[in-house]
Amino acid sequence: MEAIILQFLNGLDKGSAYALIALGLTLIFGTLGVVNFAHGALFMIGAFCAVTLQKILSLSKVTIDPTKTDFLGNPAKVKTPYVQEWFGPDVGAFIIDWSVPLALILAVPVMIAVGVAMERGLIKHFYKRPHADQILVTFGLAIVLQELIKYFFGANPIQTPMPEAFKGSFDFGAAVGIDPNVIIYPYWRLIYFAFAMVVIGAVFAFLQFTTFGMVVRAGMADRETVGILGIDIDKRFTMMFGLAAAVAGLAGVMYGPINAPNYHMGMDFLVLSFVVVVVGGMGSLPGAVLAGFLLGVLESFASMEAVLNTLPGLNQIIIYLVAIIVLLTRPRGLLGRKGVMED
Amino acid sequence: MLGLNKKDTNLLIIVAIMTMLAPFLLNPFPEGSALAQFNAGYPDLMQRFVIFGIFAMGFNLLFGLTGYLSFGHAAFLGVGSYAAIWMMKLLTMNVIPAIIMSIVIAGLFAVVVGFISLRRSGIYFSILTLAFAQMSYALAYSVLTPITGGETGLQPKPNDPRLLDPALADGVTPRAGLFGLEMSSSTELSIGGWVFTFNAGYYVAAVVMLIAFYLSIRIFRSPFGMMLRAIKSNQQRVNYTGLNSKPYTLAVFVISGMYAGLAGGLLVAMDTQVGPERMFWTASGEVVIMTILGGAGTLIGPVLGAGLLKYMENILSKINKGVIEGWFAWAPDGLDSVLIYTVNMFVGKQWHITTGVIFMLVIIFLPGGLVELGKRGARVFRRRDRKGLGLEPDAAKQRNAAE
Amino acid sequence: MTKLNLTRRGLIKTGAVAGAGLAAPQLLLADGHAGFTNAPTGSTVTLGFNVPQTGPYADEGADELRAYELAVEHLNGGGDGGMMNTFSSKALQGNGILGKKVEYVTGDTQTKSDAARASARSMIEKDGAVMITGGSSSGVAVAVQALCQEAGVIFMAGLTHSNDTTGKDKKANGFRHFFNSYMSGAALAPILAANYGTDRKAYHLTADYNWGYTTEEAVRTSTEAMGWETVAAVKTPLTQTDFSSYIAPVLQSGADTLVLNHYGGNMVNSLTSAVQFGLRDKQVNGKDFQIIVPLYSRLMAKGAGANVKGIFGSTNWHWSLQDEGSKAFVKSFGTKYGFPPSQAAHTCYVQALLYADAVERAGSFNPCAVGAALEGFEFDGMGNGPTLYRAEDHQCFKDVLVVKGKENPESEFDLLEIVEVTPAAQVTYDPAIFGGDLGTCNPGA
Amino acid sequence: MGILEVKDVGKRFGGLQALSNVNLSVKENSVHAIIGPNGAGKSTLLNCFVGKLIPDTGSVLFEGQSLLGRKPHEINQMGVSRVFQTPEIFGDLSVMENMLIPCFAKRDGSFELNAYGSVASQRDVQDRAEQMLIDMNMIDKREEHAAALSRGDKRRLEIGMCLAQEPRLLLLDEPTAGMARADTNNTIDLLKEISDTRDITIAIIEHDMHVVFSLAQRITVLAQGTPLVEDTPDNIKGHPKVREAYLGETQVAA
Repeated sequence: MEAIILQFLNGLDKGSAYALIALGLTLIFGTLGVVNFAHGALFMIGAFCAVTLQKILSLSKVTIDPTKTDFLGNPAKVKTPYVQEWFGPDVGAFIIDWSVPLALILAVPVMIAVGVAMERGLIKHFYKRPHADQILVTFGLAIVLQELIKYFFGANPIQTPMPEAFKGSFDFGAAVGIDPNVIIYPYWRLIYFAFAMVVIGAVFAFLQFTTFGMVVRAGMADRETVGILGIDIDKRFTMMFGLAAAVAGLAGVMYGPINAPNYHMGMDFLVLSFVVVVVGGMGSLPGAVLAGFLLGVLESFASMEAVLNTLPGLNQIIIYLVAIIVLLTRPRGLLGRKGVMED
Repeated sequence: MLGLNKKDTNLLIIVAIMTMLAPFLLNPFPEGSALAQFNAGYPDLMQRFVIFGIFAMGFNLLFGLTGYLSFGHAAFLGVGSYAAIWMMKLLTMNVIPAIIMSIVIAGLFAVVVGFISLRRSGIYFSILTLAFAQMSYALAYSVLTPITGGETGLQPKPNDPRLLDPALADGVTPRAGLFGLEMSSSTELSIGGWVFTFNAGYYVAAVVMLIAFYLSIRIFRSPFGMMLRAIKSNQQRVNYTGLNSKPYTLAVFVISGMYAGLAGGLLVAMDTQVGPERMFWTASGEVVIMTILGGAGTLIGPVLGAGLLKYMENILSKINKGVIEGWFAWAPDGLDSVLIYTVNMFVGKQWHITTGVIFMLVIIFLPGGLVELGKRGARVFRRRDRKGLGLEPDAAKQRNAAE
Repeated sequence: MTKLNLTRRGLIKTGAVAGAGLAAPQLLLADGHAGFTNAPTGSTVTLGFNVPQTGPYADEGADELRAYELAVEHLNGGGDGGMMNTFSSKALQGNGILGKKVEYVTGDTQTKSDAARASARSMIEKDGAVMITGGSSSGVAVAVQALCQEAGVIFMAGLTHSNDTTGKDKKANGFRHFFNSYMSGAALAPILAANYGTDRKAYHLTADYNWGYTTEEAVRTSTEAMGWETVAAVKTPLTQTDFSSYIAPVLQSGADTLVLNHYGGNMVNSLTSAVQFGLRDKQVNGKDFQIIVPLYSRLMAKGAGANVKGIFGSTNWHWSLQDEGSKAFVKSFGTKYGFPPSQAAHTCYVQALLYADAVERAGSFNPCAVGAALEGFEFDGMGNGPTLYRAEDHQCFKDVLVVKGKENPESEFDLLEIVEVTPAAQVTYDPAIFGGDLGTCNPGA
Repeated sequence: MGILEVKDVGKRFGGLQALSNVNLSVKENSVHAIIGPNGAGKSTLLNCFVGKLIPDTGSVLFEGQSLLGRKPHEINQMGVSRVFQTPEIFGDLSVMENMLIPCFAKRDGSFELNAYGSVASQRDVQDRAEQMLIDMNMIDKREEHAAALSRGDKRRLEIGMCLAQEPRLLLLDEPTAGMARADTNNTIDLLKEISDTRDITIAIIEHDMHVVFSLAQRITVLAQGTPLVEDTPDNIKGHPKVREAYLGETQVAA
C-alpha cells in the first residue's frame, strides 16, 4: 500500500514536469496553430541558463600555490571565484550555491528573447504552411540548437546542484506518524512540484482573468474574427510565444538539480511531451496538464517491481501503450476539441 | 517501354545508367589527392545510397502520395532486418530467402500497425506510428533480447543451424552471398591515379533498387496511385465518390512497409548484422528528412535525398581537425585558425549541425527539395515555362495546397 | 599535428602511374595480391580510429581520440614516447610500425552499431585501414568486432565492459584490453565485504540491456557468494532519464545497499536521484545505507559531481596510479592536453601500442600473424601491472582497481581514489564459462 | 413509391431537436427541392441521406433499401451522388484526373488494388472521362490544375464528376451558393439539361428561390426541423404558411 502511495506521489511529481512542458507546447499550438518540435530545445536552453550562470559565478582568479602540486607535479593552480574575491568567501560561496534559483531571474528575459526571436525569425513564416512543414522545420531547429549547445558545453552532463538548504528529503511517514523511511521524498522535487503548480495556475489565471488572456483565448477559438475586430493579434501571439518559451525555460532551470543538464535533454523530453499533448488533446490546456499527470502516475506504477515481475518490459512501453489506447478510444485525446489537427 | 511513358522511361534509363556507373561517378577525385576525402565510391557507402534510396522511396509512396506522415517507419526496416538475419542463421546465407522474408515479415507487421494507426489521421496518425516504432525499439533492446540479441544485436555465427547450407569449413566465417557470389567481393579497376571499386553487393542492391524504382513509377502512374493522390487532396470527395479510402491507405502503408522491410533485408545482406537502434525514432526521422530533402511526392527526390544525407553522414563526419588543418595550410597565420575554427564547427563531430541547417534551409526556401532546386535551375536555362509537362508532378505545389 | 594523407594502397597508385599511366587500365582482384586485407604497401600504414564523436558518449570519444593521436605521435617517434619507454616489450623503435609511418583516419560510431559499422567499413574500404580500434559501448564493440572478422582486419576494442565482447561474441580478429563485468564483480565483492560487512541486503537497479544483465549477474553472484542477499533487481529502460520511480521504493524494500548497474547518462541520473532521495543519510537494518556503482569512469564521476563521494565502484585504470607506466602516460597526455587522461583514453592508447608492438614482433601486418603475436602475450609497464592477453578469448587479465568517490577532491579531476588494487589472479576465470567461439583468424583477401 | 422514401426521421444534437417527424418521398426522375429558412435542418437532413449522420429515429430508403448505418462510399456505390455547398474537388489534381477518379470508382467499385497498370493505358475509363468532359464543356481545360478553376467551373466539374458515376439520385446542397448571377444561370441551365436528358432524380437544397422555381417539380418546405408543406412550385408560391414562415421574411420573389 505504501508502495502505491509513494508511486502515486512520485507520479504526480514526474507528471508535473511533463505537464509543464506540455503546457508550453499547447500554448503555442493553441494560440499560433504551430506544432513546435523545438519546444524541448527551449527546455534545454532553460537548463543551460542555469549552467551558464553557474559557470559565470564560478569564474575564478587563478593563482599559483607553490605548496601544492597538480597531477603533473607542477605547482598547483588555485582557483578562487571572483564572487568570493569580491564578497568574501562565505557570501561568495552562498551566491554560487544559489545559482539555480538565481538562474530563474536570468532565464525569464533570456527565454522571452529566445522565444520572440524564434517566432519573429522563423515560426512567423510558417503559420500558413502545412503542419508537417512546421514539425519538420522546428525539428531541424531543435537539432541545430542541441548541437550548438553540445559544441559549447560538451556531451557530458553538467551538474547544477540545488542550494545546500534544499538538499535531503522529507519523510512523510514520520510526519504522519507511521514508519519512518517508508514514504520519503526529496525537498527539491517537492519544490519542483509546487513550482509547477504555481506556473500552471499562473498561466491559467493569466489567460482567464486578464484582458490580454481573454483576447488570446478568443484568438485561439477564432483567429479571424479577432483579427476583424481590429485587434493586433499577431503581436499578442508573439508575446504568447515568448511566454511559452519562458515557461519551458523555467521548467528547464528548475529541472537542472533533478537531473544534470545535458545537450540531449530536450530531445529526451520531446517525444514524451508530444505524447502527453496528444493524449491530452491537441490545443487543450487542461488536457495537457491532465495527461501530464496521468502519464506520470502510470509510468511510476509501471516501474514497480511487482508490476514488472508480471509484465516484464512494461516500463519500456507504458507511455506509448497509453497513447495508443487513448487515441483509439478517444480520437481527439482526453479533452481535445473536434477538428483540430486532423488534416 | 516497359509500360511506361517516354518521360518515365527516360528517367528510369538515366537512373539505371547512373547507378551502374556509380563507382565512376562517385569517385571523381584521384587517389591520394586532397579531394579524395570527398570520394564516395566505396562499397559500403554506395550500398547505403541505394538501400536508403529504397527506404525513402517506400516512405515517399506513403507520405508523398497520401500525405500521411509516418514517424515510425524505421520499425519496418528493423523488423525486416531481424527477419533477414534469422533466415541467414536458420536457413542459408543466400540473400534471396533473407530478402523475401524481410519483405514478408515487414509487410505483415505493417498490416497490424497500419490497421490500427490508420484509424486516425493527421498528427494523431504520426504519434501512433511513432508509438509503435518506439515500442518495437524499446522491446528489441531489452526484454526481446533472446530474439533480437538486444544491445549487441545479431550476427551469423559459424555454429548456427543453417539447414540449407553445407557445413562451413572449420574457422570459416559465414558470408552472405548469391549462389556463390559473395556480397563482399569486389573488383578494382585502376586508371591513372584513379581507383574504382566494383562490388558485387552493390550491384545486387542496385538492381533491386532499380526494380523497386520501376515499381514505384508504376504505382505513381497507376489508378491506385491516382486514388492515393486523391485521398491526399480531398478525402471527403473520395468518400463521396464511392471510394473506400481505408483499404487504399492501408494498402499503400503495407507496400511502403514492405519497401522498408526490403531495405532492412538488403542492409543485412550487405552487412550481416542487426542492432535495435535501427528502429529508434531518430532513424524514422531520418527517412522523413531524406524524403523532404530530395522532394516529397516526386519519383527521384527521395533517392537523391537519401544519397545526400548518407553522404553527409559518412563523408562530413570523417573530416577531422587534422584534415582541415591540411586544407588551410596555405592560409597565413591568424586567418588559418579562423578558417579552421569556422569550418570545424560544421564538419567532423559537428556534422549534425550542417545537416540540421541544410534541412531547415530546404524546408524554408525549397519545399520541393532538390528536385525543385533542379527545376528552378532548369527554368533559368529554359525560357519556355514547361509547367505541367515536367517529369514530376509539381510536388511543392501539391504539398502546400493539400493542407 | 599529423598531416593526414588518405592514400590507399600506395603500390597500386605508384604502379599505375609509373607504368602504363592512363593507357592501360589494370584489373586487380580485390586485395588478392597482398595475402591480407589492406596490406600497407607504401611508406605509411593507416589505422582507423572509430570513436563516438556525436551522441551522449562524445566526450569519452574525444578523450579516446586524444589518446590515439598521442599514441600515433609516440609511435612515429614524436613527443616524449610515453608508455613506450616503460613498456616491457622493446620492439617499438619510434619509427612508425615496421618502419612505416603511422597515419590515421577517424570515424564516428555515434554509439550505434549501424553507424559504427558504416564508419569502420568506410575506413577499411575507402581509406585502407589495416586495424580498427575504439568505441565506447559493448553493442558497438561486438558489432565492429564481427565486421573486422569478416573483413579480415584486426579490431582492438576500446571501452567495452560487457562479458560478451570476449565471451559469447568473441572473435579471432578481436582483442580487448579493458576489463569486464565479471572482473568488476570479482574485484568489488571482497572490498564490499570488508567495508560493509557480509550480511547486507542489496537492491539492484539494472540497465535493461546486455551489459546491464551481465553486470548485475556478476555483482550478484560475487556478493551473494559472500553472504549478501539480493532483495530485488529491477530493470530500467535505457532511455530513462528520471529514475525517481525506481529509487523511491528502495527504502521500503528493506534493502540497505543499492547497486546501480548503470553506465553513462543512466548512471549519472540514477545516482543523482538516489543521493537526492537522501538514501545515503538513512539507516536501515541498523546499518548506514550504501550505494555501489560497479563500473566507474572519471567522465561519469564528473557528470555526477559531488554525488559520487564515498561511493564504491571499479575501474580499469586511474590517472593517480603511481607505477612508472601510468606516470609516464599521465605526464605525456597531461602535458599535451592539460588534463589527466580518462580510463577510456588509457585503454585506447595501450591498445594502439599493443597492436603496433605485436606487428613489430610478428614482422607483418597480417592479422593472423598479429593475432598470434598478441595471443598469450605477457607484458608490463602499461599501467596495470603484469598483464596477459589470454589466447583462449583474447581478453587481457590484469589488476582491477576498486575505487571510491573522493570525499575532498583537490582538483576538478581528482574525483576518485583508489581503494584497492585487486590482483589479476583474483579476477581470472575459466574462458569456457561464457561460451562463444573464437573461430580462426581471418586475414581477408 | 418514390426512389427516396424518408419516414419519421428525427435527429437530436444535445438539447437541440434538429429534425423531427420528417416524411418525404422523392419521385423517380423528378427534381425535388427542399427549402426552408436557415437552421430549418435542410443540411442535417441531407447528411442523413449520405451516411454522414445517422438519424435517431425513422428510416431512409433508397430504391427500397435502407441507407441507415451505411458509410458514405457505400451509399454512393448504390447510386447516390452528392454535390457540396462549396465545390469539393481534387484541387491538387488536373481536371482530367478529377474526372478519371469517379470513372474508375464506377468501373472498379469502392476499392481496387490496381497498382501496376498505368492510368493512361485504361482506354475505356479514359474515353469515358473524356466524353464526360466534352459533355460538361470542359475538354479544353483538361490539363488545368483543378484548384485554379473559377468557381463556376469548379461547380461544373463537381457535377460532372457526380454524373460520371451515373447516379440514380443526385443530391445538391445549395449548388449556387456564393455564385455570381451568370454562373448561377449557367448552373441552372446545366441542371435542367441533365434532368431533361438523363435518367436521373435530383434532390436539391436551395436558398435561392430563383433556382428553386426554375428547376423543381416538387418542393418540400422545412421549418424548425419539420416539413411544413410539400407541393408543386405554383402552389408553394401562394401558400400562406410558406409565405409566413419563409418567403415573407426573405423578400425573395420568384
